[in-house]
Amino acid sequence: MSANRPGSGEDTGSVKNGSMERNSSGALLDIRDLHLGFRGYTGYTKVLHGISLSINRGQRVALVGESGSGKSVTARIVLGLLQETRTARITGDVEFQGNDMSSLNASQRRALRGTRMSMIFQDPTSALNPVFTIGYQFTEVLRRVDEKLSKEAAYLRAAELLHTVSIPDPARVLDAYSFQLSGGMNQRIIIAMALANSPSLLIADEPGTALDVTVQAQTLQLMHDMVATHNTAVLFISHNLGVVREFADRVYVIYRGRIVEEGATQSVFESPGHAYTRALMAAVPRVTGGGIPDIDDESADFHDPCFTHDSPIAGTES
Amino acid sequence: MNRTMVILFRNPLSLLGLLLVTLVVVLAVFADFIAPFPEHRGAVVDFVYFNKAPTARNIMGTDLVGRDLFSRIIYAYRISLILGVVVLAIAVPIGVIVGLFAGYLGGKSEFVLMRLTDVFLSIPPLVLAIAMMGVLEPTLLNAMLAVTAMWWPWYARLVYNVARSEREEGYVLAAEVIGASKYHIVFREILPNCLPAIITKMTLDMGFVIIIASSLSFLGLGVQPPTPDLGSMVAEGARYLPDSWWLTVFPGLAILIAVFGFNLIGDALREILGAEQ
Amino acid sequence: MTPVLRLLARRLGISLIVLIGVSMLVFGIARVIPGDPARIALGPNASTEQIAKLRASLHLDESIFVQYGHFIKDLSRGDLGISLYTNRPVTTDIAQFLPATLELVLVAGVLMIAIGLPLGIWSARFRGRFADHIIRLVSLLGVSAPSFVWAVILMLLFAYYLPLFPIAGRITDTYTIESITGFLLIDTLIAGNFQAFLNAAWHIVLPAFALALSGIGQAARLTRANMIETWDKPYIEMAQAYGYAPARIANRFAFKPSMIPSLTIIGLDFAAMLGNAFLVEAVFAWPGLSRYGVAVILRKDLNAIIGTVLIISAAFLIVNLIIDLLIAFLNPRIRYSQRDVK
Amino acid sequence: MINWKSLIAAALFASTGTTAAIGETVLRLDEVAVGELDPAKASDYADSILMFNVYDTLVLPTQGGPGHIGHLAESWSGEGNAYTFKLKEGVKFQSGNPLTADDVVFSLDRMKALGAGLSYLFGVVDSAEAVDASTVKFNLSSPYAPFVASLVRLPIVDKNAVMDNLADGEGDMKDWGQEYLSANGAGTGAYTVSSHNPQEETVLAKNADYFLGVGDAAPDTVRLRYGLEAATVRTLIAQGEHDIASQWLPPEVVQALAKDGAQLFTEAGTGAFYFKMNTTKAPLDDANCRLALASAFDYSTAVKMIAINDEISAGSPATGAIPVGMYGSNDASMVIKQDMAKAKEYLAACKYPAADMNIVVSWIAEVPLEERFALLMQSNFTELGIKSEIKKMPWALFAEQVAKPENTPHISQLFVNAVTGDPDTLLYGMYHSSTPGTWQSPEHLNDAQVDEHLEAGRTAASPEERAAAYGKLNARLMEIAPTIYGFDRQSVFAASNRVKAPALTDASQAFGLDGLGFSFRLMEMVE
Repeated sequence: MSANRPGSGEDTGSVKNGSMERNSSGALLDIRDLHLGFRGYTGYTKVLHGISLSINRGQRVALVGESGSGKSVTARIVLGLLQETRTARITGDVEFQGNDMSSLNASQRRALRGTRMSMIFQDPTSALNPVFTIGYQFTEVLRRVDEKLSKEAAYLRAAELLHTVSIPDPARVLDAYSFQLSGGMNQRIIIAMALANSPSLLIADEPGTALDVTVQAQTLQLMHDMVATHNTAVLFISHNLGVVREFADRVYVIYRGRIVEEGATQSVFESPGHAYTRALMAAVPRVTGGGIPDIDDESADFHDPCFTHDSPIAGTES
Repeated sequence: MNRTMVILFRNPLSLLGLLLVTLVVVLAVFADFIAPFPEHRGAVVDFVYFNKAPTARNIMGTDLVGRDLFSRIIYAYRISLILGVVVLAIAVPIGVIVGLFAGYLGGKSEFVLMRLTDVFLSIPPLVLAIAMMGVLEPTLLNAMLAVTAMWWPWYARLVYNVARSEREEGYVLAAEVIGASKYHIVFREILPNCLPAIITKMTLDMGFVIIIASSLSFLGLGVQPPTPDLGSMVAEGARYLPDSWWLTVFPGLAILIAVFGFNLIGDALREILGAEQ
Repeated sequence: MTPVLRLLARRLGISLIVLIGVSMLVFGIARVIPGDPARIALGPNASTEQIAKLRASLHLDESIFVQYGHFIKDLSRGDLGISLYTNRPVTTDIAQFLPATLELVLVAGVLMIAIGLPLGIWSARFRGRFADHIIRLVSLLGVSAPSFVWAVILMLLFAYYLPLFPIAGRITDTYTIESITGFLLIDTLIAGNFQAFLNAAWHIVLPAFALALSGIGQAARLTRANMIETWDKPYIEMAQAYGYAPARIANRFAFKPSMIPSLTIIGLDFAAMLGNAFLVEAVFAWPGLSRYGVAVILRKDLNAIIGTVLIISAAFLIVNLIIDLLIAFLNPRIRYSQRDVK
Repeated sequence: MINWKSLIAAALFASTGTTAAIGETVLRLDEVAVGELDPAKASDYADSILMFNVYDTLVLPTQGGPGHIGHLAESWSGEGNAYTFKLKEGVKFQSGNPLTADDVVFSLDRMKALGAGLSYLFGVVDSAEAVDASTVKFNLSSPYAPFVASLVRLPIVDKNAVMDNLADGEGDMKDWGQEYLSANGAGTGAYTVSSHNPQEETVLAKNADYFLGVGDAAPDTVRLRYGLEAATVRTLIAQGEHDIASQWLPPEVVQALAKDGAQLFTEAGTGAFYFKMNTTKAPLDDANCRLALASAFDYSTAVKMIAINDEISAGSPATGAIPVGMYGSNDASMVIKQDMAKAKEYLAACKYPAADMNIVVSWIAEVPLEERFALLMQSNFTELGIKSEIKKMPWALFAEQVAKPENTPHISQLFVNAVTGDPDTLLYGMYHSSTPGTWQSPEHLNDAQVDEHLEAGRTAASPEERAAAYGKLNARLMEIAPTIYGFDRQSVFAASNRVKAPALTDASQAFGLDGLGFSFRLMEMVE
């Protein structure tokens, strides 16, 4: 199968076929033909039109797209959060560690979260509860796996984990509240928390976008190292191709609820097949060499992907 | 505004609110045509039909001097609405001006104005009104005055909080930079941003004013007979429980219906205007 | 905890200023009462000399500023003067009536929190579902009627038609309970008379509910609104992503941050009950300060009016102070903030 | 459905089981707040009940007839300017102190010094002196026929007990024991004060050492509660938790209670319900206008409004200024009636045009029934083409405002009774020109003929002369109509069937003095 299939509206079917053909037996997470829609006052809105995606153990996979393309909802379906929203209609298969998520009930899905899979959010400071200490929140996370863990033991373990993310004074940090700490510090805490229970899958939704650029770079580097030591697979969600290039092994490009391109990071970046991918890449200053490039916050929305393409890509159906 | 109306009409609860308020307003405005016994709003005695339970002639029964309770409740609505409108029409501008200046100007005037507001807010609202009515002659006008006195500080506080945060906002700073006058900034820049909150609060307060005013007259400190007033009707009727239940139950329900209506609308407005911000 | 101490000091200072303001306000109000309080006090048959004497002893002939000075001087000695209505020191009257009112208000406050908050949490958790609609409707109804209407309705239903509860008083008068705290619910327990305790509790049910209903509604609405606002915060999604049980997320991770903005208003509602007690006490013949307050206002009993309003305002300020401290306790941002703690 | 209700009720009531000693009887009644315990300040009904039970007086009215009998006094003699009383032997105060003439002197001095309550009754008494330990002499400044009658309002106070408990005050007598007596009893009465809260409740207990003895059936404990709502009283009586309601219960509530089987107590005839017109204020300074209003008033409806049932009513039709049965009153058949034709005639003769009038009709906030009279009056006046407005006034404010003619409303509604049972105490205070501006005299009447008849009534020696004087007074008061004489008042009390009160049910045992029927020692508990 070719990684760089030229994308077009009619081609989405073949993308799907391509995923279907792939042998999924070794995959940690396997998503096939995922559809999502919302019932609302104004009718039914389709958001995902058959997404297929696969992550192997320890693999770092990026899902790239502009905001509103459906990447965040995909992440939430994987976590099993959207399934609890009554207005959402989800069809298709999501298989995690060989279990079909749709065959699990809400509490079984919940049991996976925080233990076998965890998530990192965009803004570390607001993702931490402002009225509980870091220590409280951290020990709660540790107790997700071992309910009988004593307070002292949990505390020590938390301090230990904070140490591994290069936090120099874990005791002080554990007693602090998120608003007393810097964004970078909070991001480290979040990374430590997310990996505390050695999950097999980590979903990182635009991690650190709210942070200072250099801090973001540092924490991404940290995350990179940490998942390597824990052998944790990552679903990395971003609109920033520069970051993706540094981080991911494999890239899926999502546009308006469809995967328009997929492949190894290297090959996608070298020869982007789909017009949308090219447009995305044009929006990012190209970098060469090590280090994380500057972030350009400018959205890809400014560049109509159809600009270089004659047949319009099907938009959101209503 | 159109969108607001659409949402108001679509939600069954706010629709109910609109319905109730419309009912109350129509009853009050057209009382002369709707009331079966319009003259019963005043001093009329009819000892043929006194203290009677509801019948076809008097659907809510008659009071102790034979007046039709339904007619009196309708006229009482009129008094309540007038009182509510007048109180808000006086209290809101006062509170808004105090709050705007305290919030925007800061400094000494902020300290003085807000401590003054605090003083008023430190007396439980009803207690202040009761104390004032104790001093004043119990008339409709004085009841309005007493309720107004306890009402403006809430608006001062509300607007003050908004104004204080707006003071730091970009558009206000920009206006200052281009040399706009203080009055321009306060009334043209800051005030419009407080408006949704004020309007929502006013709708909800219409109900609360009715509650407070009826509480005053319940204690005998409000509007005086023979002028019909819901609070004094409940108080008067409460003496004759449980035998003459209609004397209290209907005026009590009348208060509930009117206030509930205003609250439903206020709630809906809060959601809509709050969401727009 | 220094910021908390600083907060406390600041709030105390403000409360004191406010209390002085309140005293000036009520003093002013009380002095413009039409009619001669001395004549009212002495009754219809008093002679001119007697009235002149009383006027002199009340300093009624001096300027209002001098009068206020006398008032503050007496007040600092804990002397609020003699009630012209009961012929007893106002402080004695207040000491006698205040506990009954506080007991009623406190029980109503407990009901408000014990019922209102869970309703609000539930409503938020099941947002948009049937339970939510019902709770919203009921809590809106609760705030849509003055407490005297609820008092009358509750009395009619549960004391007349279903005679389950007594219609008046604090305790059946066959019990003689020594007054230690003035709170019957406590005094009966101190006396070790559990029957009397049950009896007192049985008497307080209807008045407390009548007083609490609008507070319950208000607390439920407020809790719901703030919970829903909190619900959209990233840290709640994070808690969900970590797989905590929904009930735990609601009751712990969402509840505590939601409570902080709610508390101020709940505190105000609680304090408003001090005023609404006027209405409920009248219906249930509850021998509290509010009934006394109405009586003295109707009789233009200056000292008693000033004393009553001052005491209620002081109670109001204390409640707000406690609420502020509670917020500081719940909200680490205030506890650890280095600057403006307002 | 009934079952679960009664189950819950039973469960709840079980927890309230009475802890009172078995066999102890409790009488519960109510009055309007406040109960003034200091006997020198007693003036209204609640105060009188307290006074007559905690204290005793030298004389009491004869039950069921005219005249007075000795009570603390063994005998008395005198007329004109001096009276001498011989005290009974062996009477002891509740403190154990013996009653002496000094106590009587002290009681009068205290009454006059405080100048509160009904002390004005003793304005003509210059002094009292103790002739010996058991003899006391009163010196009057002028002859005063109703003097003996007025002594029913001179409760005798325990001098030693008071002197031991003086609180801060100016002069030798400091506060005259006001603080002490406002919370404690110091009398010889049949009941002692167990606790007293002027707003809430006074608890009285039987005095086993009472000098006349107290019957076993008389209540052991009396709980006089203040300020209960009518609806509360109504339910408490129905539920068997209250015994005697105050007379201020609205007639509908008394009716409802009577229908449920409550008995009715009555106390008749020393007072009347008056609509008093301010004779100094236009247009009521013109007698024709007053007569017009008086003729327009619908007397028969007013009486109907206060009827409890066919037999018992809170009043009977008025025949004139003086209630039927008193000196100078008209015969019960000469009922005053509404006469619109005459009213119009009078109105035409009045110097003010009807169109310009706006009559302010006040009513006392504490007596809700008055509002209905005000409404009745308003509708009667409207029929006559006169505009009027209704003004509710709390009692205290009313008493203060009537001090000045210009502040006094056009029409004030008052229930006035003869506090000693003698017409002098009813009429002198209301109509004599020397006593304007008290709560009794919002007419501010100044009429030489009226003054003359009033003086004659109080100084005349024989009952016949007095009757003649009051007869003339009655005629004159009808002619100039300072007052609309509403109805002759009778107090009606709804009561449970657990109590018997002969003085309130049997005319031959009635005292003819307000409040005295509530001598608890004469009541019997049936249980």
